[in-house]
Amino acid sequence: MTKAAKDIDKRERIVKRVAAELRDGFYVNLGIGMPTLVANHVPRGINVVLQSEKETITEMPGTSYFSSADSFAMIRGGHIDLSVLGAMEVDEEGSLANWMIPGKMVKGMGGAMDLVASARRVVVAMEHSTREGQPKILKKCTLPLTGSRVVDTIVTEMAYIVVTPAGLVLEEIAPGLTFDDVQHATEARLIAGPNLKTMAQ
Amino acid sequence: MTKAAKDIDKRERIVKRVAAELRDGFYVNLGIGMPTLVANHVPRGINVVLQSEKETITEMPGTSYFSSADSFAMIRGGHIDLSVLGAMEVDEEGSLANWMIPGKMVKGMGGAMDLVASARRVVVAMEHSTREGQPKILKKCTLPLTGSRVVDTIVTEMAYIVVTPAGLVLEEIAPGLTFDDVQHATEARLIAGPNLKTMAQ
Amino acid sequence: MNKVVANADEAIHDLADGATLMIGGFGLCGIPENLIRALVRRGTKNLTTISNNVGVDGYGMGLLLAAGQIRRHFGSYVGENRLLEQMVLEKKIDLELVPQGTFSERIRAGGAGIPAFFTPTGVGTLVAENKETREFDGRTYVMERGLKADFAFVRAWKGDKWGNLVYRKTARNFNPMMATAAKITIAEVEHLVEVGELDPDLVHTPSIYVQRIFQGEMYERRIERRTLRQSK
Amino acid sequence: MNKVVANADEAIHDLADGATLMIGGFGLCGIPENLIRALVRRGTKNLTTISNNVGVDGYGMGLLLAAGQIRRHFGSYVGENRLLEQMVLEKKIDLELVPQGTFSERIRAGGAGIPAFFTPTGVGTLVAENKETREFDGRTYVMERGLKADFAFVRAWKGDKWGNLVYRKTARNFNPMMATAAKITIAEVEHLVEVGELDPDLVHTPSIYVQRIFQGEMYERRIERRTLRQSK
Repeated sequence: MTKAAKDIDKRERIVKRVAAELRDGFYVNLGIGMPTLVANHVPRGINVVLQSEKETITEMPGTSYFSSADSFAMIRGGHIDLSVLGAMEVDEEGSLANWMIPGKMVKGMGGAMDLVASARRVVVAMEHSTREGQPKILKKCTLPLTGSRVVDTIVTEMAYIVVTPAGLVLEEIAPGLTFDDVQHATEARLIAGPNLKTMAQ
Repeated sequence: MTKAAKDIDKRERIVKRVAAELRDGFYVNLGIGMPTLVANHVPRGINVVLQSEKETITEMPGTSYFSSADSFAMIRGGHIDLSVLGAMEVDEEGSLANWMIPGKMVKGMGGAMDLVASARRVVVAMEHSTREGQPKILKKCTLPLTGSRVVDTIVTEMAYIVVTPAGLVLEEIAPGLTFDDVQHATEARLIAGPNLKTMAQ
Repeated sequence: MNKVVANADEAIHDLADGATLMIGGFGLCGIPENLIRALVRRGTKNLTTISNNVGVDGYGMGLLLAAGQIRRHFGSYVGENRLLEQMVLEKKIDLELVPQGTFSERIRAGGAGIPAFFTPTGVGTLVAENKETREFDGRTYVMERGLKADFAFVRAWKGDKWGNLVYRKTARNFNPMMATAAKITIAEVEHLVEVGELDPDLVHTPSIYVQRIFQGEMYERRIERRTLRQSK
Repeated sequence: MNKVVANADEAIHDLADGATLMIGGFGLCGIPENLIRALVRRGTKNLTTISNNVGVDGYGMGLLLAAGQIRRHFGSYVGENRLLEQMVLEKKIDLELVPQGTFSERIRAGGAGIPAFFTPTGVGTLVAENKETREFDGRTYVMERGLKADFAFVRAWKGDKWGNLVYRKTARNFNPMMATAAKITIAEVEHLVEVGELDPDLVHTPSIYVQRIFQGEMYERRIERRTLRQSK
C-alpha cells in the first residue's frame, strides 16, 4: 500500500469506529476535517441529528435553522449527546489541544472550546501519531489547551482508549497490534482494560 | 358632575396628556389599567409600536411575535423608548411602588420591575391622590419598591411633574388650579418650574 | 428516534412526587392543558412548579392547586387566583415571586448552560435582598441564577414526530425557554405532523429539546385569541 | 416612522473614525457586503470590528483589512485570512479571539441588558486568564462581559420598511444578535417589502432593533448555498 492509501485506510478505520458509537436519537456535533466523515457511516436503521460547527448545514427532514446564539445555547446547555473532534494533543487527564501553536498559527478556536466544555460526551478522533511519528497522546499537553479534563474517549487507527480517573484505559486494539505496540506509540501510560479486545471494524 | 363622571374626566385628562409625549417611531410599553388607554389617543400622523406586558397583542401591520425571553431582552436591553405605568406611590427621588401591600395582597410584580429598571423613559400615569384623598406623591415611598430612582415624569389629573436631581419640578398645572392647590395635594415638596404653564389638553 | 407517546398519561408515567416542573403558558394562552389534567389524575404530590401564572380558579394550574399537589411555586404574577393567595397567606404553599423578565431569563440561562447572570431589574427592591449586587460601568446589577427542572410541559401549535415545534402568536410566551431547561420536555401539540412537514426556517423549538410529544385533545374554548388553521 | 435610506453610503453617513462595529455573517454566508463596500469607499479608520470571521482575502471584511481600516478585531475564527494572520504577527492589528459560543452569547447579553454572565467555556485555558472564575454547584465557570457596538451591519433576506427582518437558513448566524447590540443597526436586505407583508410569526428580528434599512445590490455569486426565491 502507498503512503496515501495507508492514510486513507487509517482515517476510514477511525471514522468507522467512531460511527459505531452513534445511537438512535442522538444529537451529534461533528468537528471540521476527519470528524465530518463520520456522517457517511451512520449505521443503518438509526436516526441521528447532525450539527456542524457552522450550524446544521445539510437540509434533511427534521432539520431546523437557528442563530449562532441559539446554536451555542444548545451546546453549552448540555443538549449535545456526542461531540467528535480532532486534536493535536490529548493527555492522561483528558485535556485537549487543537487550536493554537504559539507564534506560528493564528486561526482561532471557533466553537471547539464550547463543545468540549459542554457536550455530554467528547470523543477525539485523530491519527495516533504526528506525521513526524511523534506521539500525540501525552502525559501532559504542551500546547495551549482547548479544554481541561474534557475528553471521554480517544479513537485512533491503533486503539480505542477511555479516559478514567485512574488514567487512560486501553479497551480495543486494531487487528494485528499488541498492547506494547500501542504503548510504544503513546507517551502517556496506558492501562489494559479488563475486557481488552480487538477493535471493531 | 357625578363622582363617576369626574373619575372618567380625570383619567381622560391624564391619558391625553401622556399621549402627547408620543413621537413618531417610538416603541412604547403600556402597563395594565389606565396606561392601556393611551393607545386610543395616539396623535394623528405618527406611528408608534405598542408593546403590552403580555407581549404585542394587537395584530397590526408591522407586528411581530416573540418569546417572553426575547420580549424582556428587548426591555432590559434599553430598547423601549417610553414605558407608561400606574403607581400606588411615587417619591421625591423617583422611586415607585405599585406591586405589593405587605400582608394584604399577593399578586406579583409581573414585568413592571423590568420595565422601570430599563426603559429609556419611565412615565407614571396615575390619579394625584388615593380614593381616600391621601397624597400618592410622597417624600419617601412607604410600600415595597418596584424600582429605586427610576421615574422620569409623573402625570396626574392635576399636574405634569418632572423628577430631577434637585427634586420634583412642577412644569404644568391643570386649568383652574394654582401651584398651592397641587402642593397641598402632594406630600413631597414641589419646585415651580421656570416655564410653569397650564397643562396641555 | 421515537418520541411520540399515545397521550398525556403515558407522557408523565415517570413523573414522581417532589419533582420540579416547568409549565408553559401565559394567563389562559398556550397552556399544556392535557398534561395538567393528566397530572391531576396521577395525583403526584409535593411539586415545585415554575410557571409565570397559575391559571385561574378551577382551570389550568388552578386544578393542581386545588388538589393540593403544589408545595412551592415560582412565578411573576398570581393576581387572578384567589385560592393561591389564600394558600400563601395560610403558608400552605411557598411562593417565590420573580420579575417577569428575570423569570424568563433565568429559565433561558438554565437551558443555555449559564449558571448565573447580572441584571438591573429589582436593584434596590425586595427582589435583590440577600443577593449579590455588583457595579458594572457605573450601574448596579443583581446576580440571578439559572433555573432548571426535571420536567417541562409545553404546548405548541404544530409539532413533528421528532419534536420540532412551531408556536402561534402570543402562545409562544414561555414555552420555548422552558423546553430547553428540563431533563424531560414533553410537548402537547394541536397538530402532530410527519418529519419534514415543517419548514426548517420556521421551527421555533428544535427537536433536540423535546423528549416526548403527543397530539392533545379537547382544547377548551376559554383560550382567547386562538385561531385554527388547517394542518397541511 | 421612516427608516428607509437610499443606499449603503447614505446609511453610514455618520460612521466616524474609531467606531466600534459589529458585522454579521459567517464565512461567506449572510454578509452585509453592500455596507462593507461603502465603508471601504468612505475610508473610515481605526475601527474596532466584532465579527465571527473576517472573510477571505479580497472579499467581505478582507477588503476593510486590506485598506488598513481595522485597528482591533474580536472574533472566533480567522483561519481563512492570511493577511490578518500576517498583520497580527506584525502587531498591526489587535486580535482578541473568543470561543464562538461565548462570542455570540456576549453579543446577545450586550443587546439584552446583561452586563456579565458565567460560562463553562474556556475554564482552564488561555481564554480564562485574568478573568474571574467561580464555582456554582461544584463546577467552575468564568465570567464574561456583554458586548455592545456603535453600529451593527446586518444582512437579511427580506425586511419591511419599519425594519422587521427575516433571514434565510444558515444566513441567520450572528445577524439577529448583532441587530440587538448596537446603538445604530443598519440592515441591508435582498427584498425590501411594505409593512404588513411579513407574517408576524415568522419575523426573526423585530423592527425595534433596526434604525436604518435599504435594499442591497449586486450580491456576489461567491455566497454558497444561496437560493433565490421570488419575493411576493
